[in-house]
Amino acid sequence: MEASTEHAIARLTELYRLMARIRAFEEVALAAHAAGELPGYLHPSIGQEAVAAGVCSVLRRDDRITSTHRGHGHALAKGAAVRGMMRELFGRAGGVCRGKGGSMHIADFSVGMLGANGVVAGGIPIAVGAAQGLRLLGCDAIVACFFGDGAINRGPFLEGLNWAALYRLPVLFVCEDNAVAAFTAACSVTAGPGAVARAESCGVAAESVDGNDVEAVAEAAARLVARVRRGDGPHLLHARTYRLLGHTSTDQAAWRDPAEVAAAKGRDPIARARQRLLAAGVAETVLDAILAEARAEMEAARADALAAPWPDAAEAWEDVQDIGAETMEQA
Amino acid sequence: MEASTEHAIARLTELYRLMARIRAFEEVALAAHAAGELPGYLHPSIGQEAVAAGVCSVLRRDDRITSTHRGHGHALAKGAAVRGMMRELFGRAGGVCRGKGGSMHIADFSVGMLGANGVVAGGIPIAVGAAQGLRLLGCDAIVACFFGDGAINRGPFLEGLNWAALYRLPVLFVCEDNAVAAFTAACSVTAGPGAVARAESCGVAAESVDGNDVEAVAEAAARLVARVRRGDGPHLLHARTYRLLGHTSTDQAAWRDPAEVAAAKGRDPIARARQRLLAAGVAETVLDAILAEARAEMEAARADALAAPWPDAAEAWEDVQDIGAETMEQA
Amino acid sequence: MDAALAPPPAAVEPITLVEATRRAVAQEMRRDASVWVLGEDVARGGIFGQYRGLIEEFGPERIVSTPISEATIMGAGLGAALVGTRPIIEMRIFDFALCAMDELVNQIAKIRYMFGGQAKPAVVIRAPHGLWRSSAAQHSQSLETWFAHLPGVVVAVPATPADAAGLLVAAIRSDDPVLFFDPKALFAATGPVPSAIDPLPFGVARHEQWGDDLTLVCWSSIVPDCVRAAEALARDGVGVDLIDLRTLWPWDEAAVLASAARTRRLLVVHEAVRAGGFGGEILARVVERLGPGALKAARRLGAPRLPVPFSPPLEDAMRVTEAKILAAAKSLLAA
Amino acid sequence: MDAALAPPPAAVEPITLVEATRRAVAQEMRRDASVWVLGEDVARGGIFGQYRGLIEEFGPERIVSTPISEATIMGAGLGAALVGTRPIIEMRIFDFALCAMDELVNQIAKIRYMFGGQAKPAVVIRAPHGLWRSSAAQHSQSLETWFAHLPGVVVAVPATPADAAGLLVAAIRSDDPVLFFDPKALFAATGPVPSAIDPLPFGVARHEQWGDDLTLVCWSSIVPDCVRAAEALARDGVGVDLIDLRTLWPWDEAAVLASAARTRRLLVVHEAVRAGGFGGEILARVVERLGPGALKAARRLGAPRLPVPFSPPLEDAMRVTEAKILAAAKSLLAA
Ligand SMILES: Cc1ncc(C[n+]2csc(CCOP(=O)(O)OP(=O)(O)O)c2C)c(N)n1
Ligand SMILES: Cc1ncc(C[n+]2csc(CCOP(=O)(O)OP(=O)(O)O)c2C)c(N)n1
Ligand SMILES: [Mg+2]
Ligand SMILES: [Mg+2]
Repeated sequence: MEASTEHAIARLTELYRLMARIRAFEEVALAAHAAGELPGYLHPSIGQEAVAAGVCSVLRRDDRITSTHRGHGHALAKGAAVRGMMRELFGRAGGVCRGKGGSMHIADFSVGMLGANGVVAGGIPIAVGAAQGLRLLGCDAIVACFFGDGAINRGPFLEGLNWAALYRLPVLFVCEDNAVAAFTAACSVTAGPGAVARAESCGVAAESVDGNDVEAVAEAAARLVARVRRGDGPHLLHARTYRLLGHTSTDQAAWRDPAEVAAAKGRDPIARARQRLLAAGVAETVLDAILAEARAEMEAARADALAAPWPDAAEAWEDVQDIGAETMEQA
Repeated sequence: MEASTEHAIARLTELYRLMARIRAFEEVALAAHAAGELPGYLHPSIGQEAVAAGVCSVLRRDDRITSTHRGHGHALAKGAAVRGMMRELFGRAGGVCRGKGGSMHIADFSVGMLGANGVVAGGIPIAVGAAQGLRLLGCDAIVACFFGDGAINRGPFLEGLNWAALYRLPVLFVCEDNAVAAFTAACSVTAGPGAVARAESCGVAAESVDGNDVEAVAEAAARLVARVRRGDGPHLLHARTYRLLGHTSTDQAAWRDPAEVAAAKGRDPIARARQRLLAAGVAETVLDAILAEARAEMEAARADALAAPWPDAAEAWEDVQDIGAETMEQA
Repeated sequence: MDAALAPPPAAVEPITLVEATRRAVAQEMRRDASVWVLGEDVARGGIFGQYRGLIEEFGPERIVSTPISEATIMGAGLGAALVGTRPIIEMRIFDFALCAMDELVNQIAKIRYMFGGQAKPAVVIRAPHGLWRSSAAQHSQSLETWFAHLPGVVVAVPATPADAAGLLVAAIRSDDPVLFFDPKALFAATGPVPSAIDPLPFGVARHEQWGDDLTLVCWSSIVPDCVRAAEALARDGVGVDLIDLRTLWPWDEAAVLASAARTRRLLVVHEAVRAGGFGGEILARVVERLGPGALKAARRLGAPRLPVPFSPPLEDAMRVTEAKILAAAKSLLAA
Repeated sequence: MDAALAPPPAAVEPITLVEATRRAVAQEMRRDASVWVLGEDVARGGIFGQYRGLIEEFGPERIVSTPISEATIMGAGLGAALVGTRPIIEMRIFDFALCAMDELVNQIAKIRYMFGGQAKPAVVIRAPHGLWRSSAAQHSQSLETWFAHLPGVVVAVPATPADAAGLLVAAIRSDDPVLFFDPKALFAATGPVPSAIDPLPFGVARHEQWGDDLTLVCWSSIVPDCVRAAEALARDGVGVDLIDLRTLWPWDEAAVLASAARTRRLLVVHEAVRAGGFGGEILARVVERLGPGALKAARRLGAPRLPVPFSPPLEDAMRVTEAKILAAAKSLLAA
């Protein structure tokens, strides 16, 4: 076996592991949600793991990302701590955001994950500003900015892309096109040819990729990140994927065309990576072990979160602001 | 002389008159401002008259327009009453907005002029909604939506164009590209190829025109309006023009390149129309009379405004809302 | 009305608040072909079911599912009103209206005035607001006070199915722009609603309960908590004059003044942050009108000045509760 | 400090408020390379000259003229703060910040909290506000109350060159997001400003004048009118305790309570609309803290609930003036 092939297999195996961990994290979290163990609701990204994994696998630790309401995968792929994330979803002490954010506001600044966002397209202006700040500080880190196909119909998409192109900022925009925005087919609310054309019209070079092919995503991202880092200005990667589940943990997505969903399941990014690894001679047992480990890691995180204490009520009064913060006694 | 030529000359003469009236209106208003006769400040459109005149000349009275902070020309071209407008600029009783709006908020709903706007791009969502409302009412009127080159960097531009294309609304977007946004060269804040490409990327058919050639503007607008009216969906007309004066009546625009301004003066839309009319055999005296009449009309309006009473203080409490309006006595 | 002369009440099944608003919209859309709805996912009924089934009856030209373009949802609603239609602008949840504040504040609220009365911005802006099951900081805000402070708009803050339905009908028929704050936490609350929904007047409070010892003023999601607290106080022999304002602008100053003059003790309760909240306006107005000497005690209860946290114990810590209302009432009664 | 020990005051030429803020920005940009400015037309000095000449000294990477993209100006400022810079976000005039309210309210104000303290949104948002020479409804608003009601932000409302400079320096150095409301109408007002500008603490009011008969609380553009009214009252022998709050959040509750307890008469004056304005908060707080019995009279003076009209006589009719302040003070003194 050639070294380069070996390397490619090792790399794909790692991507497989990362995708498996993302999926296991969400499956376990969904089970916990269904069991009433965690408050609120979740936005699962099951079926879209290849985008998060492929893009983040080519980033440096000091690169930054901004994410969406559907951000578990981005956070995990950027290296956020699993237990801290799971505790956050459970609203427990030790959550990465001290229980104040929950699923929709996952962030881990220690690994450059600048936060999920409850507002569609909310991360775009933040991402371009982060890139501008990094340049001002003389740092060659870049920013990857994730958003959905629904976000390209909000004003900040235009503003942010124009801005990034104007100042030639080191941003990789990643449009995660899962064919749907909440409960509405994306094509029914988006006119014109889509994200790539819109980006180019604002001076941002753009290309599309099969977002369910993790190797293709990683390859394209690596190429674009290299350009972005060397100062060629922002680029956009449009990744076509599919959201296999409903909009939130409480949406059974009964309104979706079952044939469409079934077809999409046939393009499952994890299954595809697995097929490729099997074809390349990796043993089924190795791959099964990866799945089992991922599952075990996440079940352990669930058990940890469930056993963790609730945050102290007084903590609600912390992290508001330095000046002019009210105290619990005032309440 | 052929009938069609005669007709073309008559038509261009009318456009010449309209442009002359717009220019005279603004020159007189600027003189009044300099003389301290009117409060606040003005945004003159001198040099851009061909866009307002050309587009509005092909609209029906029941068509609607939305305008910008630089809206005198649009209002006049759509048929707003001169005296009511001038009184509005002066803040006097009988102003078309009762003195409450001033120059930046000129509106005359009786002729379909749905208002100037103090917010850049503020008219875009309003225009698309007006078109949607008209269709719901079964009316075949269309909406022309004016905005500057600076507005294409604000989010509502993207949102409004996508929206209009999606619902195939009867809107003609008119980007008045005067090469400058306030005090900043437009090209220095706009990335990519510009308004036409951005429109097309949102599914809106678009074309450019020499915005200082009033016949070219009218011809293009007529063509696009016909398409818009017959249900072909929104179109965008990108009119390249030039703002000959400063951003406001108090800006001497000393920062502009004098050579650029001089060159632009050579492309003055009124002078160009005049050259063409002279070449077609129209007598200089006829054209001079048009200018003199325009001037006289506007000077009369100025005198009328200056002589008009101020609105009564109590009127400040009117037109707020029907329910829950405070009264002057409460103050 | 003399009870003897009143027609026998129609047997009305209690329905949920969300269903009450759905019926109000349907009734008005049947009555007036210029009424229509625009917002994300409204064709599938809205995310709370406020529009369930309406697409079947009224079609996609009047139940318009839109792109995620809040600025344009808001601004297009205005434009459509300017040509004579009556749009219901659905904001999904209030917090997203913050993506459309130029359109709401600079355009909708001011257009009639700026243009000297030419414009008729007859829009209803529906904005489900407030705390709702660990939705965290960006999906839980109560900023109704902002709009009471904003000239040009009416602010409705109903708390019962009947009030929501009646105020929504009034809002749709009104030529003024109405901010209609659906109380998210009470969407599932039930109550009787007449089958023909009459418009309720704005600015007329509802007396939930009469009493002589304490005036309690409240609105929106917190009303049921206030009712429970008042019932608890009643068991202790304390008579609470419980006023649900129902609309914040205009608000029923006369009812509050009359009550406070009688009880001489005023408590204003709202779910929103206390600092800078509308409770301050009410308290200040009562003091201005009656004079400080007319009162024995007055205070407000609202949320501390914190973003809304996700974790239930944190959310509970900052939430206004029956217990806190009781404690505040008792401290007032002791003064 | 003991006057005898104080260094002799440096001879300071009076400068305008706009120049004072320009010097504050320049001083901080020299001190800290991570401070920068973004906004429309700032490279040419800003539309009021707040940044005049700074492009020459600091270059286009730190004085960044931007597209007309308020949402992104605001949001990019936040993003740049998250990686450790200190942006000054110039909004040109406050009203345009309404195009960026998601970024301000949902993101900047909440990000530190939502992320459990990980984010440091160290931005200054400069928003010249208020009435200014017939600028009409979309260019004249005073909505500072909104932000006092918004958890997560500091609100500065200076009225003098020295206060503007000192608060701006403090704002730039603060890790909190600061809404800095430049008083448009006072940009040309002059006053002494030290050549080395020290940060002023937030939440500490300035006593413009001491007196025992009436507490007058105010801030921002209206302060000079209050000073003139107080001087007129002094000529009638009435001692006004005149307090310029300087910051609205935090606000100097202690100073107001102490003064009101002493004078027993409270007048709060603001240019903003009275209904729902911050005057209500102050009055309510004083009543809650001191008890209604501690006061003889209390009231607020603010604008009527109207959009701002263009025509001077209409604008004058709704504007808070020295005469109206005097009349309000006299009615209070008579109570
Ligand atoms: C500004 C705004 N409007 C509406 C919503 C409600 N919402 C949450 S997710 C979502 C759909 C987003 O679609 P897309 O961007 O394609 O992301 P996806 O959910 O498909 O990952 C909507 C409408 C929101 N969060 N923010
Ligand atoms: C949202 C918003 N931001 C900033 C301004 C201030 N402003 C007024 S006009 C103008 C320039 C507009 O440029 P453009 O759209 O090209 O129109 P032009 O002035 O050239 O006619 C600016 C920045 C505004 N009115 N609205
Ligand atoms: Mg999507
Ligand atoms: Mg321009």
